[in-house]
Amino acid sequence: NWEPLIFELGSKGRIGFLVPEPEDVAKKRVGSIDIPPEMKRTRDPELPELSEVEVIRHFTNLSQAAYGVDNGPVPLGSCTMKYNPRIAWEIAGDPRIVNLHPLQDERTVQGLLEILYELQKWLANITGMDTCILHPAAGAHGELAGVLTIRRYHEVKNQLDKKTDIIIPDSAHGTNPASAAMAGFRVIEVPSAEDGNIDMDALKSVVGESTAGLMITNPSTLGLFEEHILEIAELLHKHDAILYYDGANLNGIMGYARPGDMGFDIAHLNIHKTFGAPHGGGGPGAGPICIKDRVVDSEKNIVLSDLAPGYRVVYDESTGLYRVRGPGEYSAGLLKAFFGNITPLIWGYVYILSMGPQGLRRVTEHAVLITNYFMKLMENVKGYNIPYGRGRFRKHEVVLSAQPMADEVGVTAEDVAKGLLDAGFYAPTIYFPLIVKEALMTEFTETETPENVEKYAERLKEISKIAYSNPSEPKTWPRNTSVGRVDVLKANHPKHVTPTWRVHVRRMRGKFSEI
Amino acid sequence: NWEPLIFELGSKGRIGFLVPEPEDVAKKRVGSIDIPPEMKRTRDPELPELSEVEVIRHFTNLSQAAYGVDNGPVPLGSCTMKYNPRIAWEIAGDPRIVNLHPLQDERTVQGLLEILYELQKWLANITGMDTCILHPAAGAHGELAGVLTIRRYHEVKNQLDKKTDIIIPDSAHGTNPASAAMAGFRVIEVPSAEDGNIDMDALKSVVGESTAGLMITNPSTLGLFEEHILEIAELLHKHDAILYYDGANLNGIMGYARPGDMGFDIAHLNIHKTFGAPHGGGGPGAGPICIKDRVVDSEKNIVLSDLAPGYRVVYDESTGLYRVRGPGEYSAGLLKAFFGNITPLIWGYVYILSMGPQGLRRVTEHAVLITNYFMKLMENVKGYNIPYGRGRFRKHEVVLSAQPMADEVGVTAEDVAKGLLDAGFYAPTIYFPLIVKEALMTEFTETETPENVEKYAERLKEISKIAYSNPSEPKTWPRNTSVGRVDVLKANHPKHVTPTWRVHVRRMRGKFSEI
Amino acid sequence: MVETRPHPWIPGSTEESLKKMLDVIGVKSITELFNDIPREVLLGEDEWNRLEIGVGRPLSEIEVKEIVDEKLAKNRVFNPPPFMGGGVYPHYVPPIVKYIISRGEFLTAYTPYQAEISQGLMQALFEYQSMMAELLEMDIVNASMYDWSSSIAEAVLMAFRVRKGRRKILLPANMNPLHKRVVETYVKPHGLKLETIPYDRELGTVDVEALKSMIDNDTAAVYIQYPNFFGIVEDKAKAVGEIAHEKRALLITGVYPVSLGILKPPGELDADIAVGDGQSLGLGMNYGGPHLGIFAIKYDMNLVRQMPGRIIGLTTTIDGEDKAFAMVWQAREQHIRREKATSNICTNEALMAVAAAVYMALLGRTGFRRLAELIYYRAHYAASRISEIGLRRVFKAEFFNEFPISFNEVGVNYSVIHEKLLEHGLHGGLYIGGHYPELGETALYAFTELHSVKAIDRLIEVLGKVIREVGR
Amino acid sequence: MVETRPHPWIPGSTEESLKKMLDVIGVKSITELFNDIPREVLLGEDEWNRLEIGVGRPLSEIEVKEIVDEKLAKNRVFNPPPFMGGGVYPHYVPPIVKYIISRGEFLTAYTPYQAEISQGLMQALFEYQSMMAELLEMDIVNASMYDWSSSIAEAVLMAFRVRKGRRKILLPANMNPLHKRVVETYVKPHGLKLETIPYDRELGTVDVEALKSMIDNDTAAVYIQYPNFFGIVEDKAKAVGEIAHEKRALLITGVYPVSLGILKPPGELDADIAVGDGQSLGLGMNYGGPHLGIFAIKYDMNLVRQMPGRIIGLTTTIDGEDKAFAMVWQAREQHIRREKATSNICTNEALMAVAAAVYMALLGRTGFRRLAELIYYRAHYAASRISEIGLRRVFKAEFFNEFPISFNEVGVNYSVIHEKLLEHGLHGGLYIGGHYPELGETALYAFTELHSVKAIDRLIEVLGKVIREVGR
Repeated sequence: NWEPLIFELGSKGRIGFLVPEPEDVAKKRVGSIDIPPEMKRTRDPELPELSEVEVIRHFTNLSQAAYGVDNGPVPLGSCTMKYNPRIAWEIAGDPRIVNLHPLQDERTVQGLLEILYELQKWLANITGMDTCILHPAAGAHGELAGVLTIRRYHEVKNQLDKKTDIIIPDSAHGTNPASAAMAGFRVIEVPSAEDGNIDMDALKSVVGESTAGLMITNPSTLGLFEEHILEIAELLHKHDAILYYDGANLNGIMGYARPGDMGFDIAHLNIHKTFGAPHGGGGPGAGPICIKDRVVDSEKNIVLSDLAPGYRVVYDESTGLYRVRGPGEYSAGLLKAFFGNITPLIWGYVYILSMGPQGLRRVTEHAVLITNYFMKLMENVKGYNIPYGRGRFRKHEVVLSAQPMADEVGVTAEDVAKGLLDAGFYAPTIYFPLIVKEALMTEFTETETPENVEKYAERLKEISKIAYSNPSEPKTWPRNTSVGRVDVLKANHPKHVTPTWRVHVRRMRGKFSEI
Repeated sequence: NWEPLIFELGSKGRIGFLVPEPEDVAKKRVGSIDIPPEMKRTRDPELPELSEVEVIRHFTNLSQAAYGVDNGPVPLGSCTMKYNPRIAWEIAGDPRIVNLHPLQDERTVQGLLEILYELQKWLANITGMDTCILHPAAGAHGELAGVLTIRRYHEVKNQLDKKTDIIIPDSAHGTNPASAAMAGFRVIEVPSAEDGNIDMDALKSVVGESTAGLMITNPSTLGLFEEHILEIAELLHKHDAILYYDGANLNGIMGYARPGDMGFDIAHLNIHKTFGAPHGGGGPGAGPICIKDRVVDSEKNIVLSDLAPGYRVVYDESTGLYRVRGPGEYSAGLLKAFFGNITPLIWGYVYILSMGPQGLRRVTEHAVLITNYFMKLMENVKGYNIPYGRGRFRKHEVVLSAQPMADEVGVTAEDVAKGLLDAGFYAPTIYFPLIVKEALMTEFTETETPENVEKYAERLKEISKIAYSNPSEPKTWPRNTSVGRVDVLKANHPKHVTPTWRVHVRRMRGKFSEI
Repeated sequence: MVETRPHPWIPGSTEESLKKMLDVIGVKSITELFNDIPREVLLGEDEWNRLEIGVGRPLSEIEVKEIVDEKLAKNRVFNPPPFMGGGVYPHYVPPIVKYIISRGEFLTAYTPYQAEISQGLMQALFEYQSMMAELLEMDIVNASMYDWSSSIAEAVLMAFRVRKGRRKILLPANMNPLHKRVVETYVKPHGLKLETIPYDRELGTVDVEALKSMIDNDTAAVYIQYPNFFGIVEDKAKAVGEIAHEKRALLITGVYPVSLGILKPPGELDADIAVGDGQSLGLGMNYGGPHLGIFAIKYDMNLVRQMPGRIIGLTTTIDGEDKAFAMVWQAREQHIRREKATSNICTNEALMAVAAAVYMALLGRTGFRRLAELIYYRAHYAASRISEIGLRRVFKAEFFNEFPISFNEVGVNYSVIHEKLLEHGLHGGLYIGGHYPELGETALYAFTELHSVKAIDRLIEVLGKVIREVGR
Repeated sequence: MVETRPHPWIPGSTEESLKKMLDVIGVKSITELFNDIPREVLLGEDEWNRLEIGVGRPLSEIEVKEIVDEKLAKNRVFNPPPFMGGGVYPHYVPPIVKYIISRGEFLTAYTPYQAEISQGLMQALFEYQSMMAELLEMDIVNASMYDWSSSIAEAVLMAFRVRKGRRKILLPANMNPLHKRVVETYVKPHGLKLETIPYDRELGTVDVEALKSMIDNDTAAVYIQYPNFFGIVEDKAKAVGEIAHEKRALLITGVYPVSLGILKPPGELDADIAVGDGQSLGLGMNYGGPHLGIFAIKYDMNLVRQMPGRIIGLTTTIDGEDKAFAMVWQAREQHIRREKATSNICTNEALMAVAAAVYMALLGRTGFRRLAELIYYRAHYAASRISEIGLRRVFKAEFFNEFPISFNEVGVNYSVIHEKLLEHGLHGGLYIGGHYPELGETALYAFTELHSVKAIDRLIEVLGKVIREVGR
């Protein structure tokens, strides 16, 4: 069960891949390799030396000590870990996509461009926006695209010097303030009210001259729809601020309400959440942004989407060709070198094509249904409570708190998580949102079976029972995973922290005692 | 860890695959479905009802409780469980192969036919034969093709009435006698001598008028080259009998000696052994037969390969096309409806193409090297001995015996096998060949690492130590597998035997008490 | 050139490993290990290397792929796929099926000789057996034969063992002719008789009256295929079974499993043995293999003892605590009974059985009905449309997914039509005039879920055009 | 039409499950659960269903595949692949790489928030970090950025944090122009300066004298790319580093990892930060993404604290018995520090990092050298052959795998040449006269292990023919 590190495998001289020999005619013609000595590598990299079978065994074994949606429920709140349909995997792996160079002649990639063009249009309709740009590589990248657009907006309107603040609720995803900061804004936090909505008084007290924009996710990380959204939009627009929609939680309202209709100006989407693309252990993702064609400068005929960064596909009626348009004169620029993360975008395209509007609405309905089913099953279970929004239905997720258990017997959200692992489940997102103590932010999505949700709830109840009868036991969890509880403190301790094998080797030789 | 049966999963009404709705225009035109009532199914089959994610999770989980070469050594003797190179997997999965109908116009499958034609030729050169036929679907199927050819030989020569016997050594694979019997022959067994060769006196005493042929594998299942092979060939041919080569063990001599050169008339090969195609948990395989163009009837111009069953690819010089030729006038017929098992054949093609003659010879060298390395490591280990052929080098495999251990402390070959499973290894073939008591027939192949062979030997030594110090412990093995030791007696007991869920359900309802 | 570079598929081929192993063994070079091969047959390295094997030297993957790619470019993949069946059908393969059987734990495993470390594989095979049993309404299914044809052959041989002493089998003329050829090959060494039941020239069904006159107490079994080779729902199947059973002959039925979504399963027809091909269940066509021979029987110990092939059974661990799987009735197999084995089959089509299991699990209880209905509608839509271009079905009886079309009236050989279709990028049906000369210029056209109405319309359009061009 | 058939991707969409859940919740219909959405924005079902989303109705896989297949047929895959680089190169992807990242345990996992159940994923990422560190000879590598360009941008922002107060970065003119554009986008909101170091018009290398005159105490970092955008081995790299370090500016190097088989690794050039793209390490081109931003630093706590992205560290279990992995230095990330995070990056390119790990493991210690040599020979063979048809390389300095070819002497726009190549089934190099007007009609041609001598010969033949046809 103990899979060695790859550096501990193999043997001197072994190889896993046969590189072709250079053709004799090339060798003869070219002669010896003539790299200037200052730039010539003098020793081979200290990479492991494995045969092909050892490589496949190693990574096969590693994969068996990993866990995804293919293995069971992964109810990480706000991550929308839904099933990733394999039809999209097959299509995304088509050589007619994989083997395209991004700078290839546009006429030779018309099929792909047509797909991307349609996806832009569909996402615009889904969000109620006018223009979608598929460029950003992740949700946070989309946020950055969005806040840079906000920045450009105020810049083009010559008011950037006073528009210094982005307002963000205290329940927001961590990337929101980080993105705002990356775009050079000051971040103002507003608190949530007990009903889960933004505290409107607090909001009103901070919105003003200096407000460049507001970033919120709706439904919120509490799984609650922001009931004052129209009022908020009005308030923001009154101060010429841009309303930004964090699309991470779109799975809770798709087909029932659209950001564009609520007054949002810019929204990013997470293709790898709402639209079925896999998360790949942390990426790749795709974070398109969709924008209202709000007029920025009517004289120069500039609309908001002109300010956004990235490429977009346009249809050229005169030639009947799809074309890629790079960032124009007013655009914020580029966020990565090429068009976008095509693979997840193809997954999203296939997902939407498969579902149609009927299917997407149904997705939302069942995502919400299963959340409320779970919440109901967890009502009045000793040790847990469900803070905020009492009496309100949840949307895509629900946040439990293990605070009673933590307070009463010292069993924490982390312990609960480990107890779930032992039952063969992945844990919810824990300790988030920050406004809920001992939070267990849980999102099953519509692709989970009701049976698994029931088992999950049962296990949470069982954990509670164990916690109250034998509070020291949870501290020994997990026991059924490939390793026992991991020493994270040691992992971070300056004397031990080991980010690479190279550092490990030097530590073993006593070379890192100084750190 | 307990994966339910698929019948215990899912829920009423669920589906895993969306079948398209018939087009309205078709429905309108065709009207209602008009199956005669005698032939109309009246209730849906009692299949499980699962969503797509449940199906993928179920079979993913099942796969994690399976073990192949990708997981570690599988030293099943005579099975040649070598690494299956994924380049062949990629090519065999090419839509330009997968999507071909076997009765498609030959002109539309020229690429495939060219590949098969070349494979026929290469295999002929590898075996020293004249003609190869790729038709048989497995080794035993190839054997059947071979013995049917032997039968046809004697039939065409009008001597079938007296040519009733096929001689087979006692060390032979079990399929040999079964195949001979399927072709209507009587099976005569000859014993092995202490040096591992066939007992020549015994052989001479049975070869005679009634001898239709002799089937042997060389190297034998003892991993020993038959040293009298030329004498045997002469003896057989003197009696107008056909010498048949069981190619299961070709990996021990490829590039060093060829069946054709040894006097064999017919040979089958196992593409899924020698040539790198995967075993797939029991199949599919491919068992081509290769034949000397020995004259059968010089007047009618019949050679031996004309008698063989199956299709072959021929090259038509006049048109420049490859063509498939079905069984001719003298052929034994067809063994399956279509050409052959294309997927494993493609694996074999890619394997041979990758290796070239140099590579294939090297394969054999290293297969033999690692066998003898292992044998050396296991010499003089208490509890085991190595019967037959003392002092001789092994070829592709070596047969250990746990008889000393079994006799002295009651720990059997089966117990040893389970002890290997606990160390994360697959076991050797046990209790085979039948002439070795408590046999552990072990074949690592050239694709195993010397390090794993060393670990394997270490584990065998450790098992011996445990056996002698605590002989009851091995009976509790395995402990680290997904289940403990399986009750095979119960599995076969008439009151319990349960070959399908359907039978299980009826048993539960008490409906099978009679059996 | 002696290749000395370590090879990725031979971990021991490094200088270091080589030396270590040679030292331990106590020899100087590998060649010494071959000292027992008689000099007369020992191949010289140069001699061997000169043989035409591959391109004569080891190649990298990249080179291999370049070479193979060039060849495969000469194959032609049709879209829509050929309108061709005859026992192999272009069906949709869900990517999950391919994914699961690509997982190394299944792909690279051997037959599960060590039960405890192979439970997942055995459970998958048990589930294949079980789901196939439900589809067929039979009790016991083995974990695969090579293909449909060899399944019939094995069924016939089994029938002779079960009805010891009887020496005759009746096969219908409207079964797949290639299947028949295989049965002949298997049966011939045993000196047994195969007789052919004629078919009704108008309906295309088995001629029941003829059967009655042919069957006798020497008949071990009667085989019937449905849909039969002409695609026709054999509505005489039940009657055939009754006639067979009356004479204590076994009823062997061959089925196209997809049709069982709407056709009566063999179990309900009281079949003793059911055979067929799992090719349609997510396997692809693969130019004819690997496919999956289905083999099923009723729960009857007389049958069980004579059944060929491997069977996985449900049991428990020795301590009785966990469910577990094991191979059962192994005594029938050749490892133990050798020449007395019920068959020589050993390597089978296990991975294809796993594929079929995944496929059946995806379709589930209602999927087969939906799929069969879709195919029925498509094929009948096509049948209805051919009359518009002056063509006709050969037989009158109700069919499922394929039917022979007569081109006798067109006035040219079918090969001319076929040629023209190819020029238009379409691959038509299977010419069957060779196997059935009485039908003349006739081709068997098949339809599946991959032949949309759009594709059928195109076929009709092109066929019509071609007939107008070349017909009389 | 309201779709009521259960959907395979929504297990709860059966009548039974629906009823059970509604009952437990205590509502009559799902729509009640949306009662908090203001009526003004609540979409009617019909209104929504009328929107142009997909084809306006749910489709089966089979239909989806038909639709997509039709579109993809309009793409053109070149064989040999385009002779085109510019930061993305057509490299061979070993099937094992694709296989491993297709395994659901990796593919469908999230960021390993729960360490104990994600050890395999974390070990794979740790091994990526570690192998990349060896290739680069750097100490710490993060588990991925989006791509090369955003890695440079993050490196530049990091340099400003590390050298607080300094406000200038020097970027070479011979870096990838698209990368530069990205850096500008990231940097602009912070009011920082980017200045361009010119290149030597004859050699194509960085103009070191110009650099000396530009660098000052306000310079936070100098970036250098090698091989540079013109494919040239920047033999001034070491000198540039020394100049930078003299002014306490950081040295950021961008590398094409495959070249490191024969080129000096950034660590030996004393780079503080090394960036690049893992696209060449088994990822495919994918029309530009997903790729893999490489980001590495030396082990220096001043750098570590400011480094963006996720890092997996080796540790043990709490009982100290087993090796284990955990995310380290998470305090830098936005979940905890929010607006004070070192970056906003969260979702990254983890699966691509796993792919690169498999690739690096396959190639191993000697494979990179062999691959780089092969590519070197092929590119230099091509460079030598172009003179035969009257073309010339633009720059004189030694190059690795690509080089700009001047078509100024041919007398037509490069687009004419390009067009003719396309007609012959070849896709030529990248026109760079737009980014570098001073070079005129110039195209950057790249070569990899997928461009065999045979393919290069064909290119030369066709190019020669085209030039004869259209040239003056």
